Amino acid sequence: MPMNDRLSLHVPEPEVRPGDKPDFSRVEIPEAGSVRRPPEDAEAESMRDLAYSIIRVMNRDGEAVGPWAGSLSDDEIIEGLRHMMTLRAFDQRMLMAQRQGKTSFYMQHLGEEAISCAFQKALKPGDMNFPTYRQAGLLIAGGYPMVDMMNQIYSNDADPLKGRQLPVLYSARSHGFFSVSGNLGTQYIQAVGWAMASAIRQGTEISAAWIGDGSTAASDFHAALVFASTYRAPVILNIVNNQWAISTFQGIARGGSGTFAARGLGFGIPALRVDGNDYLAVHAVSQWAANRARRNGGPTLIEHVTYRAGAHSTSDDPSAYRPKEESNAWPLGDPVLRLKNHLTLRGLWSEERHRQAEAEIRAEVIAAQKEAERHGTLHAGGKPSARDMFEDVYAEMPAHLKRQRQQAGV
Amino acid sequence: MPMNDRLSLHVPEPEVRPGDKPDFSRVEIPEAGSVRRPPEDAEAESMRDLAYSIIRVMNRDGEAVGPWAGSLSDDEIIEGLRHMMTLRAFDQRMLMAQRQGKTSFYMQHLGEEAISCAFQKALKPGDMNFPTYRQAGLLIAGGYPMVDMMNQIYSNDADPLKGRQLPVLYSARSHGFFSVSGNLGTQYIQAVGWAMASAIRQGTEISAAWIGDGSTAASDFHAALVFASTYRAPVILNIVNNQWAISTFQGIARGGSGTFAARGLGFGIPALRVDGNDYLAVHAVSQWAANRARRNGGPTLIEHVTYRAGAHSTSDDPSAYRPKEESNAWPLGDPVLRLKNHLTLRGLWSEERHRQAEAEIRAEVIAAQKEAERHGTLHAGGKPSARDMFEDVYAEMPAHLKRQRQQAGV
Amino acid sequence: MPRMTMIEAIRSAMDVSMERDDRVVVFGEDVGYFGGVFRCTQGLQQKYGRTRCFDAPISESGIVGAAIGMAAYGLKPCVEIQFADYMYPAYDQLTQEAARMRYRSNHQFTCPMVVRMPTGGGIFGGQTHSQSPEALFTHVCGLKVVVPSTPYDAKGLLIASIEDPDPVIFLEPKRLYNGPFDGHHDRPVTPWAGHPAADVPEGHFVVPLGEAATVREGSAVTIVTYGTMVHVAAAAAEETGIDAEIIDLRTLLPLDLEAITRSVRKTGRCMVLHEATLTSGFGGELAALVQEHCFYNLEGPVVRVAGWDTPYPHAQEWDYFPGPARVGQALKDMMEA
Amino acid sequence: MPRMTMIEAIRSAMDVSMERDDRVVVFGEDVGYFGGVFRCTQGLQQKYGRTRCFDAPISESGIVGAAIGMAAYGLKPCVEIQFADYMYPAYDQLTQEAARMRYRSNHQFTCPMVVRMPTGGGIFGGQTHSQSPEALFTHVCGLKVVVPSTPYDAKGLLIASIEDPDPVIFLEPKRLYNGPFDGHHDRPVTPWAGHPAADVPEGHFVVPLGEAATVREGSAVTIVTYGTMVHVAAAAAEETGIDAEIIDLRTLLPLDLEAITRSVRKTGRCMVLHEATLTSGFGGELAALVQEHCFYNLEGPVVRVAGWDTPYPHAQEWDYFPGPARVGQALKDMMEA
Ligand SMILES: Cc1ncc(C[n+]2csc(CCOP(=O)(O)OP(=O)(O)O)c2C)c(N)n1
Ligand SMILES: Cc1ncc(C[n+]2csc(CCOP(=O)(O)OP(=O)(O)O)c2C)c(N)n1
Ligand SMILES: [Mg+2]
Ligand SMILES: [Mg+2]
Repeated sequence: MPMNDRLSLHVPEPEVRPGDKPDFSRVEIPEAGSVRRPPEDAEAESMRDLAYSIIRVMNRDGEAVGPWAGSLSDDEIIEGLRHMMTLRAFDQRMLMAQRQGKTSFYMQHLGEEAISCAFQKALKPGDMNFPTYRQAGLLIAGGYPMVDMMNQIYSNDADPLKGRQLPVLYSARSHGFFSVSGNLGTQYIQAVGWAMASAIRQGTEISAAWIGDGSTAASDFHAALVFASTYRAPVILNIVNNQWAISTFQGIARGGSGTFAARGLGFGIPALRVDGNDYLAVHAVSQWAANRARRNGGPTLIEHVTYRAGAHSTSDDPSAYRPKEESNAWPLGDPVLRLKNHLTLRGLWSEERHRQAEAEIRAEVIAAQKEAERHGTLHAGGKPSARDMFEDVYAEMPAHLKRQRQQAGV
Repeated sequence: MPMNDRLSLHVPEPEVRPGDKPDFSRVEIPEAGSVRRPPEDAEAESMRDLAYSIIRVMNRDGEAVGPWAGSLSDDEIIEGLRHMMTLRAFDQRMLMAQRQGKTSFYMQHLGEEAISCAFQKALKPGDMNFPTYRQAGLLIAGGYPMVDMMNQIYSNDADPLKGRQLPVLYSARSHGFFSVSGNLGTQYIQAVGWAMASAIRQGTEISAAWIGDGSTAASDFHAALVFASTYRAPVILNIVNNQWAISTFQGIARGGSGTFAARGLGFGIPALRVDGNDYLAVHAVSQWAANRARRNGGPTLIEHVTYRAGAHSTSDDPSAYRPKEESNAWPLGDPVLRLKNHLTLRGLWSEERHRQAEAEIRAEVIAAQKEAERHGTLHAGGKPSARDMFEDVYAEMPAHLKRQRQQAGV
Repeated sequence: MPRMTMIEAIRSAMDVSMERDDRVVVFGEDVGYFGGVFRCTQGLQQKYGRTRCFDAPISESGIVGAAIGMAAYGLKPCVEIQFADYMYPAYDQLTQEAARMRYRSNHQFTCPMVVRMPTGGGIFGGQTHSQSPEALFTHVCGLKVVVPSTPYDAKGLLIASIEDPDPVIFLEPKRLYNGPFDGHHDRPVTPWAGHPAADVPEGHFVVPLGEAATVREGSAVTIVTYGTMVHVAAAAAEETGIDAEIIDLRTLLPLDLEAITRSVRKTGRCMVLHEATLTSGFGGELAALVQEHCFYNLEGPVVRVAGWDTPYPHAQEWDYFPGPARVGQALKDMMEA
Repeated sequence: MPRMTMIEAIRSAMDVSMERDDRVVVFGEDVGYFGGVFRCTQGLQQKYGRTRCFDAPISESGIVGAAIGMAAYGLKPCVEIQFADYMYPAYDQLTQEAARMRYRSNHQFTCPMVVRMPTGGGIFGGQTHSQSPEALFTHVCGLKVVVPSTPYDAKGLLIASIEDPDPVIFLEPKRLYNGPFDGHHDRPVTPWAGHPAADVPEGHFVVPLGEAATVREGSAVTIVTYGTMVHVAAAAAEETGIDAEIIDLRTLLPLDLEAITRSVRKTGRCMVLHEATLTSGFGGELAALVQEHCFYNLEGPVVRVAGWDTPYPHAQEWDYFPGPARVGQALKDMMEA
């Protein structure tokens, strides 16, 4: 603490900027398998340390080790790898489609595939995610048809949302995927409300809230923690810390707290930090939290530690604010490669099978894309009608909207 | 944790309701003098325990003990007692005035006098409080004329706020007292902004934010903690936990966290809990935080543990939601009595002097009241003009307001 | 038929709704054990239990945000904001989330909920207990906006709102809670007891949303108004002897334009009256619509009478409030023009 | 004179202001090192240092709340909300705090600050990157509301706003950032370069708040509008050959009523045009005022053309946007009526 008699403003800055050498030396990474696994019904107070550590399952060699290992069967792990590969392939095609002018906007998941793909496998039918724009893995792993995702992205005449929403702001009630909001943070408290409703009705369904590191600063993050803590709502409060909020590094939202998970401590909510690039760890921790919630143990906060390897969106160019090589330097590696290595080490996978799977997935994605494009793209082919624009503002169209629709001549 | 397969909603309830016997057995109260005093520049991480304890100076016998004792001279302590007595007398007169119809509304401090009175003595000229409606002790202890407070309460023709504000929503820039808002929570972040401004300008002034236990649930509480943590603003973040928010007990806002102070932990902000009915403890802790802020050590969160012994406001009757005797059962006692005992024990005060002081103070308050009433009360005598209603909406009155003022014929 | 104050009518509406439909839940600040600072929810927790009626933390965005999640689940939350002046922290959830849920999800998710809030001045509440923010909701498509002026309407409209499939902002003129206040603040308080609209059926009934009421027939001028101002308008008509037709909108969005235009075509004159601040108030919309639809019937411009463009002051409350004198004068001016 | 886009003009206004007055500070999401998602603050951190231009957490209420505290201290914050669609969490701070600080403290504390936010559609931003919430501010006394339509005005108005003693909401039509868009979305983009109002002085100058500009003289009808719609109105006038007088309000609150009534008295017809949702939009206020002040000059009702009462859709953006065809048709209808 400086001993000036004049005050000065502290404005946090990332260690490096474009031109500098990437530096993640400040990121403390515990050995895989080294973090304890408390019982699912342990008191929140007994596990405050977990908010300052990182739960990891796969070690450098690709072995699954420690108390959090073993939450999935071999087949499930292979399926998990395919989901992540599918999400990555999907992203690539859609990025390209956006560059080709087939849609206005896209947001990718590069480097973060494990989180939403693994998490979804901890949920059951009837549970509800309240996702942000960067959790399409919930849909992919949940078996939602890719072609419907693409129809939404293209705003074409088969778009399940009738062209009303920005690309990637999906909604899929049937698949436990709440309508994504363009406004950050708002859905965190809605997820808590949904979980409260389930508890009020003595139901069995739980919910999952999603938010980015940057958006934890939003007001509704606080509302969610207050309500979840007070009413012990059966909700999993996920924070995806991918180190960046557009051009703003996580230090601006995190401030002086060591971690985002620490935010839970002030509410008596168990707060676990997990290696978000470790599919097995994400699943194990999510399962722990889901079990706890289902047993009426209330909320759990999970900070998924990862890195946004791509641009924020197709409107963004990260080379303007961070070193290009930073993503390669990220010490937690690539989620797809790591799970591939794990399976290969265990003789369940191989280079050969991987290439084959890649080809199959590519073909699937391309087939879906072809089908979607038959329904049109943003500027060509079929599109939702102007009539659709006037529907669903209310359950029943009021007189003034009918008048306007008539004026619009549709 | 129950093991139902059905969820259920947890709705916290106070231990007792009207008709029940008061029960504060859950309130853990450490011995006076038992809580350590970290150096003013210690790391926040090194004092997390202080968020779960209560710093106390005066013991049962009235002795000042332990590492937090000794922050004030004898004269200052006597002055402190007089401030609290003044505030209490002021409250009594104004409650009566409200009952007599001389104003519309009043809010008292009964049982909480130590907090604002002692805190103010840790500030310097130029510092700025962002108070709620229950910190008039900041004005009393800061030497603001009582008659001006009364003029505000009466909305009379000498009201410094021209009748525009609800009674007790004072504003006194000259005395480091920011305009009180009727909207809860909003000023917490404003105080942080003010402190940031001081740091930006490399000033020396610090600010103090104030909020009630119930209002910590408000969104702007979060904004304040985020900004204070990120920019290390020279601000003292006070939470006055008086156990109640109108009819709602503190468990609804606090939820599963052990204490309100714990909220600071997730932000890396030092969080101290203090016996809010102990004038000496409040002063010592406030001084510690002020010194830290002045040395560019950033924010401190202080939870003042107290009890709202009176009604929420003149519109409220607490016997509808809590046992009448609860306030007598409050284990931290009465702040005035406790400081009186301390001084008496030390031979600095006596029953005699106390009665005399009471009489003097009563006379002062009554004199001020007489003077104020010469300027009018809400429904009688002088009042601010309807012209005043149109002023100060903007620095310069725009045409449409001039037109309206003319229409109003004033 | 029992006689009810507006508070009792509102309480009865929630009671009836909770009884009939166990998806209806009620929460908000101080609404649980205590029954609300205006006592509108008194007894509901005792009757329906703590999970159907409970206290909420002081977080308006939390209250509304949680209600949205509950509505999406399938409940029908009816929440209270303690004063309309405190709805602003929830404004994001109300306008960006609740209002657009049906639309943006192509009706996969909907938001059948009611947000009740006391509105208006006249109780010396100053600038933070007196506001009338209806125009901030009428500009938001996807919301419905309701303002009752009598116990009967309050109950029937509130039940209709709770049963509505879309989010409803239910503004309760707090100065009408205990009596039909006509703006004569210096006269003794009139209780509801003697008023015909205090005859309120015990059980279930609805006053449909979107239908205005003609509360006074007249031929000289149409006064379009709602809430407390309905009673002020009636007093002004009585006192000036000007034969005004008074339309109580009851629902502002969607609006019963038909009822307004029918009357203005008849009278040829129109005053729009509300307590909220004039500029960009809902009166602007009303005046714009009236001149658009009845231009060739109008004998003079539509006149707006409203609160001044200042915050609602404490001491000068009755200078601010558009009472019967101001309304009466404006009526006379209109007839002379 | 340098030629500037609207982005460059806005940046230059902040640069000039920061240079002249070291109490001016700039912050918001992504505005520091990166210079803002629309690049309006590019280079300011590099030039004035990190304590005068910095990144803020994603908390709009925090940004505005902190700015209020800073303004009370004596600074002049000029903050950015990334999109107007995201101002709602700050709506409480803006309307209940900033707007009333001078009033409630009897000018002990004031709030000289500017809140900039990109507004309007036309970039396929969907319902959360396209909104025009000006009416939610024009209803709030104590605020000023500014909407520029050219680089010249943007710079002069922004400097005036920063120098103003009261809080100013500065709405930047994002579709005008890079060119004078007239609504013909299917034609090639026109850059600012060729436009006379892209001639913007390098240094200090102001366009005073509260003064409208007559951007096209005409005799047949008055079009009262602002922002992007100024250019759409001009296109519609050109294309229909109807001799419209176009008033660019520039400041909505306080309003230059004089400029409007002068023109309407001359032309006898008035169209009010904005991109925001029709019902309870600022057009309602404008229409109400025009009929009130010019009733006996009007040959027909004031006509409002505006966005429909639906959220701003993604795919149907151009069905929603009140483009030159819709405006032109309305003009023709008015002339025939
Ligand atoms: C209320 C609100 N403010 C600002 C934005 C603009 N915005 C969109 S994404 C984004 C960054 C979010 O960062 P983070 O929460 O870390 O999520 P990530 O994109 O990294 O997944 C911002 C500021 C918004 N959508 N909503
Ligand atoms: C935003 C907002 N919501 C609700 C209210 C109404 N209200 C006034 S005081 C109060 C209780 C506050 O309790 P607490 O914060 O504990 O402070 P205390 O009164 O105990 O000092 C409430 C709910 C308000 N003024 N502002
Ligand atoms: Mg992020
Ligand atoms: Mg309290």
